[in-house]
Amino acid sequence: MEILDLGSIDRHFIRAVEEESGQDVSHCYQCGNCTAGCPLSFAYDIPVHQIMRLIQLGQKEKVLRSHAIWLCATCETCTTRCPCEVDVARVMDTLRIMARREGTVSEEGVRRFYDTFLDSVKRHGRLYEVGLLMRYNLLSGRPFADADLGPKVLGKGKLHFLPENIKGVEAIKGIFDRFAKKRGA
Amino acid sequence: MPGMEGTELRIIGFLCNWCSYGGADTAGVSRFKQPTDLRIIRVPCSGRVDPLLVVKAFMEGADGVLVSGCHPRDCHYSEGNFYARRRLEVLKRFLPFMGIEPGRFEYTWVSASEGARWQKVVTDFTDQVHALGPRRNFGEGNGGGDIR
Amino acid sequence: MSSRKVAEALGIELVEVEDWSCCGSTPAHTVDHLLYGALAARNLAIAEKMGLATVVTPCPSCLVAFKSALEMVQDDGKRKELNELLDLPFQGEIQSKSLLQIIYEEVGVEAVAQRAKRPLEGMRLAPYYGCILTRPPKRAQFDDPENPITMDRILEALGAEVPEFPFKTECCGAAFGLPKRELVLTLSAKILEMAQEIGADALVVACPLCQQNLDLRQGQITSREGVSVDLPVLYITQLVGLALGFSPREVGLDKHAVSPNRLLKKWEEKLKE
Amino acid sequence: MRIGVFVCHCGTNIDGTVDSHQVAEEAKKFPHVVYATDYLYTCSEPGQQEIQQAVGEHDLDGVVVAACSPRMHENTFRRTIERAGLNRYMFEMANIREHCSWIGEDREANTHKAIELVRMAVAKVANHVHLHPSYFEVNKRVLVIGAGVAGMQAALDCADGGLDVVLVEKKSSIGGRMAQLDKTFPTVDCSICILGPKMVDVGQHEKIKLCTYSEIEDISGYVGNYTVNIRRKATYVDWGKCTGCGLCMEKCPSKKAYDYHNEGIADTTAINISFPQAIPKKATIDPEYCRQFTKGKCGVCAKVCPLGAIDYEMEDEIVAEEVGAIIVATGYGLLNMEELGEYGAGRYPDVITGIQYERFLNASGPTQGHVVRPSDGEEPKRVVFISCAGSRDASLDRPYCSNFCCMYIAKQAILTRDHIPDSEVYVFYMDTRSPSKGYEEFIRRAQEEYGVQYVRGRVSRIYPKGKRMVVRGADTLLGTQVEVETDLVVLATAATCAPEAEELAEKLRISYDEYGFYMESHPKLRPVETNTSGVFLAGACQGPKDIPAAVGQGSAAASKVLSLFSKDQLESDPQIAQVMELRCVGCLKCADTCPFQAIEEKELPDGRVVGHVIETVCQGCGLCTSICPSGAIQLQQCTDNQLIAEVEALCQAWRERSSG
Ligand SMILES: Cc1cc2nc3c(=O)[nH]c(=O)nc-3n(C[C@H](O)[C@H](O)[C@H](O)COP(=O)(O)OP(=O)(O)OC[C@H]3O[C@@H](n4cnc5c(N)ncnc54)[C@H](O)[C@@H]3O)c2cc1C
Ligand SMILES: Cc1cc2nc3c(=O)[nH]c(=O)nc-3n(C[C@H](O)[C@H](O)[C@H](O)COP(=O)(O)OP(=O)(O)OC[C@H]3O[C@@H](n4cnc5c(N)ncnc54)[C@H](O)[C@@H]3O)c2cc1C
Ligand code: SF4
Ligand code: SF4
Ligand code: SF4
Ligand code: SF4
Ligand code: SF4
Ligand code: SF4
Ligand code: SF4
Ligand code: SF4
Repeated sequence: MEILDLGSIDRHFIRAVEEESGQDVSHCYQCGNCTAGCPLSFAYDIPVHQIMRLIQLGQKEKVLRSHAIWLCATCETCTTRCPCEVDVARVMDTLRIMARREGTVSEEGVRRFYDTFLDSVKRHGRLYEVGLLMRYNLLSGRPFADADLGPKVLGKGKLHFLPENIKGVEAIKGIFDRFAKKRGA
Repeated sequence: MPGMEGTELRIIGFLCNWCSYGGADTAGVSRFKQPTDLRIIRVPCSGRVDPLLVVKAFMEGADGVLVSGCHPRDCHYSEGNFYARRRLEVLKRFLPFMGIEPGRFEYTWVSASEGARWQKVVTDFTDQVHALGPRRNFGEGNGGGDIR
Repeated sequence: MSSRKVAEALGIELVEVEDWSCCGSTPAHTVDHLLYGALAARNLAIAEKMGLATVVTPCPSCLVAFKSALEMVQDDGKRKELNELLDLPFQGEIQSKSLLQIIYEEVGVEAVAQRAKRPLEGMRLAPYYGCILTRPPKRAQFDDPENPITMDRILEALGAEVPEFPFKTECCGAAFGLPKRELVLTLSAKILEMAQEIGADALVVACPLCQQNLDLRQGQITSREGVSVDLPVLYITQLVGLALGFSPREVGLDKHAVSPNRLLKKWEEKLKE
Repeated sequence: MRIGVFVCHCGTNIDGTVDSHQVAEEAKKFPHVVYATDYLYTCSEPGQQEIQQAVGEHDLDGVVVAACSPRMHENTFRRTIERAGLNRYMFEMANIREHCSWIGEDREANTHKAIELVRMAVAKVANHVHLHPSYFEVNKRVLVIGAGVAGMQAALDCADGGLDVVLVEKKSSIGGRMAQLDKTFPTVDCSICILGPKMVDVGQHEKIKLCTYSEIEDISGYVGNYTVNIRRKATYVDWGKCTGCGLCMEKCPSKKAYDYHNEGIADTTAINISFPQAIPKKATIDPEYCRQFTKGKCGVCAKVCPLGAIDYEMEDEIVAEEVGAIIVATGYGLLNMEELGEYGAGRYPDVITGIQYERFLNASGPTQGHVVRPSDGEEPKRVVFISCAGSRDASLDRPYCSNFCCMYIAKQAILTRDHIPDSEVYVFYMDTRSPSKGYEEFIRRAQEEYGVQYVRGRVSRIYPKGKRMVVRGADTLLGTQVEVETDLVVLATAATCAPEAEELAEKLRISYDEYGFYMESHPKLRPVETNTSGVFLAGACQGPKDIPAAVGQGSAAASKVLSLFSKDQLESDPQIAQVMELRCVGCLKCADTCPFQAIEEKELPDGRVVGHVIETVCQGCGLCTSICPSGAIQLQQCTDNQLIAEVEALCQAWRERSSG
């Protein structure tokens, strides 16, 4: 096991997480309740209380490259039960945003799904479900995933086949454009 | 001594000995950093604070006056803080007629254990007074300029 | 749409927000909280302009988005940022609730029960609230975060049998259906299994995403997780609708992947008694 | 006036962010100041000697010390100048530590502030006059409120020291929480075996007047002379006649009354003696359950009682007692476990509290010491303990540690393994807290000798699975989620303040912290005193603590009372109100305002009516001073002139500042 150099604490990272999430990470006393309750713990590479610990120790790389932050379902269990009132789910959310910015996303699939989803909102104003399914599957190179669901879903009139654009599609685009400008992209 | 001119305003606080003065001590013992503007006068009970004393402080040039006592049911003298509240409420309504913005005067409760609360009270009140800025008409030396 | 019919029958007037757009749910807040807020705020701003007092949504994810936007707008700085992105300014003078909350708080359990023409007798139902409808309590401001009871009370009042269901708020895998299907299967399997273990005839949900995960994927769960699950997953509004006298088709029960026919049959028999 | 100013460095506590030397130099320029200096540690012996010396050399008649809070050292320095021959009230402190050096980092601003604070203090001293205490008689009886182990110890020590004691206890028997416990850590000796004899001593002590099933109605007076009204609640049994034979309990048909002593794990009868070792051993009727009260008919106990002790018409009675000092020992409460929703506490019968578990373990408890699962009465084979249930939990507004639960968990874990040798015991903990003598060794023994599994991590959720419960937690040492199926879960619920602690504090005029625990006068140096003279604290009412600490405080409080009463007369504080009769217009607004009824009407020889302050009754709050329309009644040491002098000195400084 590698030796962690405690001189490597990246205070700038700690401050950035605190500012963007509005949480004081020093409040966490490592009780493990978040990990205990997290329904996705079984899939995490780093349990969520250790994510918190790594932030306290300013270990930016380890945190932003973790898979865990992308497997979090924002279920709010950790936030609800944290005895120190840390909004852990919000911290996880912040880490995802930071990982995108830093280009250290470890779960491309999840990111791609989110992007495709948003793209659909941007294009049509609403979610165009079949389009989303197909585009996402195409992009992730598994065009027939969930094909078994097709008849179940389409036959029951659940998903819409043709995109249903809203009138305000321009307004939505406007939001995205102004947003892109504001964030300087 | 022009050192602090411009950065500090003139704020005076009357604190009851049992609760708020103790709370300010607790804040100190806990090293809770606060703005430096406030000067504290210790009184046995917030009920000892005669509204005229507050008026006097304003007349003499204070930019803000803070009175702090025990929590409503926690008064060392059973009910002194109720008297204080009643009288100081009246005062608060009266101050605007003297040309003093209501935000320059506050009456609050802080117990001896509430160091963190004291820090917040001082910081918020100081900010509030700073937002109003220094009082006009002050500086002539007699301080009575506000009262016509 | 079962919700609309049921709402009307309960005397709730629903007006569609003109030209509503998708709030972006989970994906948006992983990109940027401002964008997330703005997408939700657009709908709320339109509703405000229409003079509506409350925006009701059947989807807890949207609800969270709305509540987040409402939280942001309380902060002057954030309000400014939000409105920079919007065409129509958002004031934040509107509230947002789930349809369940409206039924529970504004119509009331008793009033619902009084209108019931065909009580849900003979049905043993496991209420599943999902993870974000009542949590975190500070934001949700509704029901209990650990042991929510609003659906329980409504179903009980309508004559159903509601056993203690320990997994009321466990997560079903949420939006991971596409990108991480195996996670949804694992999590949804646990919930379905627990419901079967306590002998429920059906799961009752208040969220379209939960409904999808738990209903559509039962085949996949059975083949991948090696547990056999076969449990209809119904919306609370559909059950209220049935009790109010709507036909199964009218409340959209024909649209589910797992057929509720067995449950319906049991119910009809009980009603005949 | 000739005033000397002494500015303290307090090592670097003050001088680190305040230029103490400059403060002293500036002080020399203030009116009346004839001498000013700075010193490293003013309260040290050489520091005090320097003051004494300066008083003589410079012929000072007033002294200002600029140092820490007057709440810390005002009395120290008053005594110092008294030794130098000054009147001890010719003194004032400027608080340049707590209110200055410790709260600001800007040395220039702090120094400046310190100078102004000193200037205010000087202006105030310039208006001081000599004050002289007077003396009054002390009523050498003591009231002890709460008869847990702390209150009992205090009562016994006072009584053995020759004082008359009135011991008031809310419950029908003395003993407190300790009477509910099975064994006690770290020696695992039987709780009632060591407490019982003490209870008997209290019950039989000729100097102790026991008032159980009683509460404090109100308190008036002041140190040395309190009047206390005690409400003796109706027991509906004439205790003068009842012998505690228990016949009524056997025959009472209402058998579902809530059993407080057993924490609800069993029921008791409407008429009951709370436990076999109760002192006094007398029966009490719980009207909430008694059929005579709820249905209007029954009367069985009245028929069976061989002594005719039952009295359904009995009413509460108020008795007045005169005492000179009060010891408060009202103990603690426990968190309502239903607040812990994620543990299903209150919903799942097999999730219980630590104190309920004590009753299961206890040989004289309802199960005769057989541990059983409440849901079906079977012996549990696995028991899980959860520590810090509601303690150290900011989300429940209870960030503090409950102090004794780590230890009693270890005790209960050991006892579980003793009672059920084939059981498996798990403890979820965050840290184990065991700082006293023999404690750490005790926790180690639980792990090493008794094989108790300690898992470092909090539990997030408990849910039922068939007949058992699943406990889901984390092992933070491994970094993994863990689950264990168990038969019984024991929650170490947080210690809270005693029920209605705040109300009692308000009657006593003592302070309490945000959690309702009573505030000691100084956390280190005056741990059993309060800021109200004559009122002392003992035991867990001041903060959660275990039995050794509670007993220690009981004795400490008793010794404080004994030393207070070692003098026949007490000195009264002369910092009280005084009427200038010439100015008084006799409106008696002051008398109406005074919360202590310390002002009476007085007729002067010329027939004029004026207000008159009763010296020993006045508490020095100053309400009268701020209400008096003619400024005739002045609180000594805090007169209008003195406060105005402070305000003016400060404003003068401000004006000088702005004019450069
Ligand atoms: C489950 C459990 C196990 C424990 N095991 C141990 C152990 O093994 N060893 C150990 O050292 N400690 C143990 N403790 C801690 C122990 O209980 C306390 O240290 C001790 O009881 C404190 O004594 P006390 O006299 O301060 O308070 P209490 O025992 O709480 O007594 C206070 C008394 O005051 C009375 N009272 C309250 N309010 C009023 C009022 N307004 N008027 C009149 N009377 C009032 C109460 O009825 C009570 O009789 C345990 C605690 C728990 C919860
Ligand atoms: C590094 C450190 C930091 C600490 N910080 C804190 C703190 O911040 N807060 C806190 O509450 N506690 C603190 N403590 C603990 C604190 O020091 C003790 O609680 C306290 O000193 C105990 O006081 P005492 O009077 O019992 O013993 P001591 O202070 O040890 O006094 C005993 C005295 O008896 C004398 N003596 C010994 N044997 C004899 C003999 N045979 N004949 C005559 N005289 C004898 C000794 O010379 C000594 O003067 C700290 C301790 C250490 C080591
Ligand atoms: S639950 Fe809260 S305090 Fe505990 S480890 Fe997680 S973040 Fe830290
Ligand atoms: S919000 Fe994310 S980290 Fe928190 S419990 Fe849910 S899945 Fe786990
Ligand atoms: S007098 Fe106060 S400030 Fe000075 S050394 Fe003593 S404790 Fe410190
Ligand atoms: S009330 Fe009568 S019967 Fe009951 S214990 Fe007392 S003496 Fe015995
Ligand atoms: S009168 Fe009340 S206490 Fe007496 S026996 Fe009947 S129910 Fe019991
Ligand atoms: S004593 Fe132990 S169990 Fe109790 S609150 Fe403190 S750390 Fe937690
Ligand atoms: S209020 Fe003042 S004037 Fe009136 S009686 Fe009291 S002392 Fe005299
Ligand atoms: S100072 Fe005045 S009001 Fe206060 S107790 Fe004394 S006489 Fe009464």
